[in-house]
Amino acid sequence: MKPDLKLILSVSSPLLLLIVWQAVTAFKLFPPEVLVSPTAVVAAFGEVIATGELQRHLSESLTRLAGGFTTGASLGLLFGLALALSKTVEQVFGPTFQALRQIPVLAFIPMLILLLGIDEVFKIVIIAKAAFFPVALAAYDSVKGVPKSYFEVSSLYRAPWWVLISKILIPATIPNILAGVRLSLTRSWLVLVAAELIVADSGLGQMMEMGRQMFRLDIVMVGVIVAGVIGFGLDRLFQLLQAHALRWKTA
Amino acid sequence: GEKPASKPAAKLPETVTIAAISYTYQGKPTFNGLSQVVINQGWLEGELKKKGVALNWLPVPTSVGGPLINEGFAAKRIDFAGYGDFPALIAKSGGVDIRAITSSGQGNNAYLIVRKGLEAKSIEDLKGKSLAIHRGRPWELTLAKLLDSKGLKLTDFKIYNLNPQAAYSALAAGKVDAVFTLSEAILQEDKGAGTIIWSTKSNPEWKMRTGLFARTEFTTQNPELTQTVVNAYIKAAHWASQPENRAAFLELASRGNNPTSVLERDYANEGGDWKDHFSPIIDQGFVSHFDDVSKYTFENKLVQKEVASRDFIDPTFVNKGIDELGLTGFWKETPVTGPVQ
Amino acid sequence: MTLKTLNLNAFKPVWLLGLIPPVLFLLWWDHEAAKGGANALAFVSLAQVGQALIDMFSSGELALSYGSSLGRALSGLLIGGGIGTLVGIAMGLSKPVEWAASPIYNSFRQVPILGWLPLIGLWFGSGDLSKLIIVALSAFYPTVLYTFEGLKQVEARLLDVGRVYRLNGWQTFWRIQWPAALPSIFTGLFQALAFTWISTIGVELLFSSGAGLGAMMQQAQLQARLDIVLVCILFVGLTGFAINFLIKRLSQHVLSWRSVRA
Amino acid sequence: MDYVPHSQIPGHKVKQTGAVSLKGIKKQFNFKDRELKVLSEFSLDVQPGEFVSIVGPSGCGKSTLLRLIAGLDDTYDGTITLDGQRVAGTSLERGLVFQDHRLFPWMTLEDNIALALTNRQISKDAKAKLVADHIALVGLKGFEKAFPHQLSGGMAQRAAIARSLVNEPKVLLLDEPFGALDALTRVHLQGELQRIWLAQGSTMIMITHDVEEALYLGDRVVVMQANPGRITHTVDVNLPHPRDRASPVLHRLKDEILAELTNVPEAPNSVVRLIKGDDQ
Amino acid sequence: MDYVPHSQIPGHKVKQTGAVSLKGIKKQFNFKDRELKVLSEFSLDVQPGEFVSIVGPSGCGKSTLLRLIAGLDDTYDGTITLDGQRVAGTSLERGLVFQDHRLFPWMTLEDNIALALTNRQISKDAKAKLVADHIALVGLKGFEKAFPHQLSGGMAQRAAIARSLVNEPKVLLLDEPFGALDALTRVHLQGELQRIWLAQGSTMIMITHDVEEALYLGDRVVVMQANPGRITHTVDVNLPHPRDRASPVLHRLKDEILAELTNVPEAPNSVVRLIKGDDQ
Ligand SMILES: Nc1ncnc2c1ncn2[C@@H]1O[C@H](COP(=O)(O)OP(=O)(O)OP(=O)(O)O)[C@@H](O)[C@H]1O
Ligand SMILES: Nc1ncnc2c1ncn2[C@@H]1O[C@H](COP(=O)(O)OP(=O)(O)OP(=O)(O)O)[C@@H](O)[C@H]1O
Ligand SMILES: O=[N+]([O-])[O-]
Ligand SMILES: [Mg+2]
Ligand SMILES: [Mg+2]
Repeated sequence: MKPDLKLILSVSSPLLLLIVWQAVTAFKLFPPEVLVSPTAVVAAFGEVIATGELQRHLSESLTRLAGGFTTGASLGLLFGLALALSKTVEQVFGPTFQALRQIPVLAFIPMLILLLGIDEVFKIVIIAKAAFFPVALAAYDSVKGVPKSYFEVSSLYRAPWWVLISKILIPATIPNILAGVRLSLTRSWLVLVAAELIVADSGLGQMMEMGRQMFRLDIVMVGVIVAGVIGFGLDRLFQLLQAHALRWKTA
Repeated sequence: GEKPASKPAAKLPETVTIAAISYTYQGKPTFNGLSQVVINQGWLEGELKKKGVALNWLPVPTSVGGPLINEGFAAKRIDFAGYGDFPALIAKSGGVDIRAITSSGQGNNAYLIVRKGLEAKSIEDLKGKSLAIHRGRPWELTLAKLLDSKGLKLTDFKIYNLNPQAAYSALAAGKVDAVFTLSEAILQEDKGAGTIIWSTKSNPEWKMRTGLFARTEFTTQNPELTQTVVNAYIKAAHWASQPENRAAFLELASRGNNPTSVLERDYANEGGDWKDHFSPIIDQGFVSHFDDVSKYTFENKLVQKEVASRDFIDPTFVNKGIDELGLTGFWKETPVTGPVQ
Repeated sequence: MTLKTLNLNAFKPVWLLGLIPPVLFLLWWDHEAAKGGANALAFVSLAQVGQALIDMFSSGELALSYGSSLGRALSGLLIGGGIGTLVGIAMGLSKPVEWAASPIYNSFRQVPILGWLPLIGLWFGSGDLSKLIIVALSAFYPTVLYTFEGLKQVEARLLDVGRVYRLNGWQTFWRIQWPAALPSIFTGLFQALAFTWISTIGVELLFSSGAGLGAMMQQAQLQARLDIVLVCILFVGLTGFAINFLIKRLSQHVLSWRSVRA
Repeated sequence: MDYVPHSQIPGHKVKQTGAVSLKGIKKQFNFKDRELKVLSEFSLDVQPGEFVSIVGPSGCGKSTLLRLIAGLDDTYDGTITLDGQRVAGTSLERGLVFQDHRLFPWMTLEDNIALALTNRQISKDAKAKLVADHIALVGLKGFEKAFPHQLSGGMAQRAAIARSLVNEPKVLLLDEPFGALDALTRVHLQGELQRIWLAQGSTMIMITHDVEEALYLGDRVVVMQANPGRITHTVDVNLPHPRDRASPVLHRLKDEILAELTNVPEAPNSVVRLIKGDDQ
Repeated sequence: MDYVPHSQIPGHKVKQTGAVSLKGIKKQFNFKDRELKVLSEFSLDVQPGEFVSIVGPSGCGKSTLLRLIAGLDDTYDGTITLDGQRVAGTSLERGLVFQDHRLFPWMTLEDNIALALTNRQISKDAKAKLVADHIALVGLKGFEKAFPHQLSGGMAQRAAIARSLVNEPKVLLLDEPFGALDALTRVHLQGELQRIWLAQGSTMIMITHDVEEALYLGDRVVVMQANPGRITHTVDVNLPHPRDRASPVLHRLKDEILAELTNVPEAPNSVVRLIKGDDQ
């Protein structure tokens, strides 16, 4: 019974959105120049696939995302844990961390260009920075909230730090950390696209920006949808991970 | 051109919205070029007020000005905009019905600046080297013309698509060999980041052109209001054209990205008179420039439809305004009269 | 402050440790700046930054831009965070809402803000309202996520107690689910804080120009005024730090019931 | 032994309601890939105002049983009724002291107890008075504002008892309520529980591992065995309340129950070999 | 009564190490605005290989004491030494069974127990064998893969006992280890604990509320009183192990201890008035 309703609801809500969208454009409630119709988007989709443009942009973006996001998120996890677990690390790096995580990486671009040039490394570093902070914060904040009693058991058996982290802290905080990872993915996408606007010839962001500059809102929408679908897919992956990590709750 | 015969609106709109590229100066937007003069003169606001119409200025930042204005036109949120040739043409080609109703003078210079220590005297010397340009921005056309004239192609260089901010950093850091950009290049040169080796001063006909554009629906429904707006811009141009106002105008302009010294140099050595910078007149040069832009963008698949100048340029308001204001012959250009070819 | 009120113990110098990284950074910075050449363009000297700070401060420009960015960030945080919490609650409490909303939420969340600009510009213009919407949106995503997660993680054994005492839906929520989810909700708030700052700066570049640190930074970059850029960065960072500190205090107060490591 | 109606026990007021009846209860858990039969054909009739003690080995299904009666779990076969009405969901008429205390960590002791009164239509002052009285009852005066993590194990357990008593349920289910208490506190609270039971005439079903306690308080002691959980023995205790702990009848019954409890086919063997230890 | 050295008790191997000494321990908690004195001038010397039982009222500071010895809390005055060395932090030499089981909810029973062996330099197989043996020891065979929420209260407690035994600490601290167990399981595990203690010669300090248990297992029973927590009485049990539970000596000592425990100036009064109840 229930899973059926789940399926129905989770399929029908996006579908409904699509129908509303199609209806709004069909009745020309908005000028077609700005709110393009789903059919126009499908056509544009066909166009950018046929020219191979989408594939090229997408593979560029995904490569950058993979490099930057994985580096940033894993370093963020380690740093967040260190910050939460070591008083010294917290005292020395805590304030800098809290200030730095609020500053858009985009503000550092001139300096980064000077240090890293304008090639791939630069883009990956920018994405890594964006991915780093949400995960670091999530790890830091949720480890800070782990009940003292868990630390006590671990200390009683003198679990070495890697056991403490892998067997106790991560399982205890996995929902919050994964939420951080999911946010960091969001932010990586955001910054990736922004970075591609500033310094790139290719990538989904560049495709969307050119689309906008050229007033091809159908192509912008293709970008929106592709980014949304890919992000959604990656996000689902994290949700599955989370369900797997939390199976002790329902098993 | 033939326009649908629609009746003038019985009722005047509540507001007239003009969008223009702007900068933030002391926390408030300062508009680029003549728009700020129009504001300062206050004439337009007063005229509109008499008719019970409010005047609304929409400041847009230079980096996203084109798309923002185009989207605003499409959404009928703006009625007039002072901006560049390229984005306006893109909007028109994309189905947004707008047209150019005045020119804003001779246009903007583009510059080619090479990094410090690079022994390059001309664009040919840069073959195989890295060149930064922000793709899709109006001055790309200027570059295309320059390359064309030398038998070069974009593929002869290692092109980096960088926005101006990033490009200047990269230039200073020596990460690119050259940047093709607007007058900020002078500033970069002053800072020691590089040397300017070419500019449109040698080829004024390749300058990027700007003008006042209007939503066609608005102009047909409110020809009188349109005329008032155009007249305001003509008056502003007239004011700016006075040699005694030169310093005042430069001071206004320096509130943007460039200090007066840079502006002075940007305006220097162009031959002709000071007032030539401000001529609102739509002449054949203006029309052929748009023909070129149209051709280039279409050939390079930047737009899907080629735009015919006759649909896109409407000199009637500016011609009438110059007449009304008694400024016939003040500027040297020969106005296009009758239908644009 | 009189000697009496000055509690010397409260001034244990451990917090000075926190100054090590910024000071080291500044030393390195000044060293780079002193190298001259290309470096001088990206690494302006600290003296120059100080001068810019004084100039911007005395002209009132800084206060104006800063005030407008701060106002935008805070109202975005308030609006986006508030609505986000409500949506997170709805998704966390009702399975059907979760099923219907989460595919949309999770895919919209992944769309780079840029993609929405044309639509938001169309619907809401390119003025302050649109800016506020984007900023609020950026605060909305993290708060939804963490509120939802927090509510989903509430232990069944505690909910059982509520059932035994026949708490109604509201009572169960207010007495059990909400407090149990609060730690997670605060994490969301901390995340949202950073997101609002980042989008505040970003959106000031993307919509109509006007007062704001983002616009100021953008223009300063074009003018190659790195000193101004740095002053802006400084204010963004310090303000974020300060707001973070306040929320931290609040959370420590509200979550004082937790028995966590000191 | 004949059953002595409660009304005949001096001092015991009996309500006409509070009859709990379990018929043919079957309950199983899906445990990994196999099914774990926890209760099988479990039937029990509890009279209004009766005090039933349940003893049985660890893991035989006692807590599971109380959860079913409390209405926390309705995935079972068979029927459970209260006064002839099928039990559906929880009800304020059926109180429960959980085996673990389950205090809310974010509420003070006071607030935790007041929670049970959330839906009681009495004045704020009356509530505060009830809460304060029950805190005093379990000997926690002075700890009203303490959070659970600031309480000792026994203190938390007492707080949980106070919470369940404060709203005077018709049927009170107690899962090892005194397990973590020292002898003195335990005796005291047994006395209090009995006093309250006598005065209110409520029905009580209490799980305990202390056979003496089961006999001291219960009208009846039910002995369970495991795999699957079932009743193997029932002992009626026909003595008036309060009882003399030293009564020879109680001693005899205790031996009887202990014999029943220790009468298990196989007890786990000593299988741990000690591999370390320098003196081996 | 004179103290009989352990070496004279048949079957008891005593290590030369494992002496725990507490001197002048003072411990207080900041509780709201006031200070709560929990332990005051607490001193106790435990011989290597001795089994000390501690009994005392709820909240008197027993668990706090074990936490200090385990090294989980070092904010106290006084000194605690193990074999003359000041105790600092936790150590694998000092094991502890918490009053609440503290199993990690995300680990299976097996993994929870294996956690204690993290730092043992033995082969994987040997670890697995040890874990399996200890699971069998506490009668939880078949539940190796169960998560804590799938265990009954007593089963979880047994798992916690297994976890503390598996790495054979020199000193084992037990906080009411058998509190949630039925009589049979309890007797069985008491026997196992004693067997392990005899074989390993480790030192044991056990908190219990069951005076019989304290006497059955302990070389010495320490009686505490509250406010502040202190030792008011010490009983040496000079009987060889394993003992006869029915021994008259034990019975006498039990009465002595119960008398001491119940000798409290003021017990909480019955203050709860019953405001509801239709039959009042
Ligand atoms: N973290 C804490 N903060 C404040 N007070 C505490 C804290 N932990 C314990 N206490 C107080 O210390 C006293 C002793 O607690 P402890 O847990 O040692 O008692 P206990 O003797 O083990 O009792 P029980 O037999 O009930 O487990 C209690 O009054 C308790 O309220
Ligand atoms: N959620 C669950 N999933 C799977 N098995 C469960 C679950 N809850 C309980 N069990 C199993 O049911 C059996 C009975 O558990 P229950 O808690 O009722 O025992 P109990 O009689 O209360 O024991 P104790 O005296 O130790 O508390 C146990 O074998 C336990 O493992
Ligand atoms: O740092 N970020 O701009 O995400
Ligand atoms: Mg149980
Ligand atoms: Mg205790």
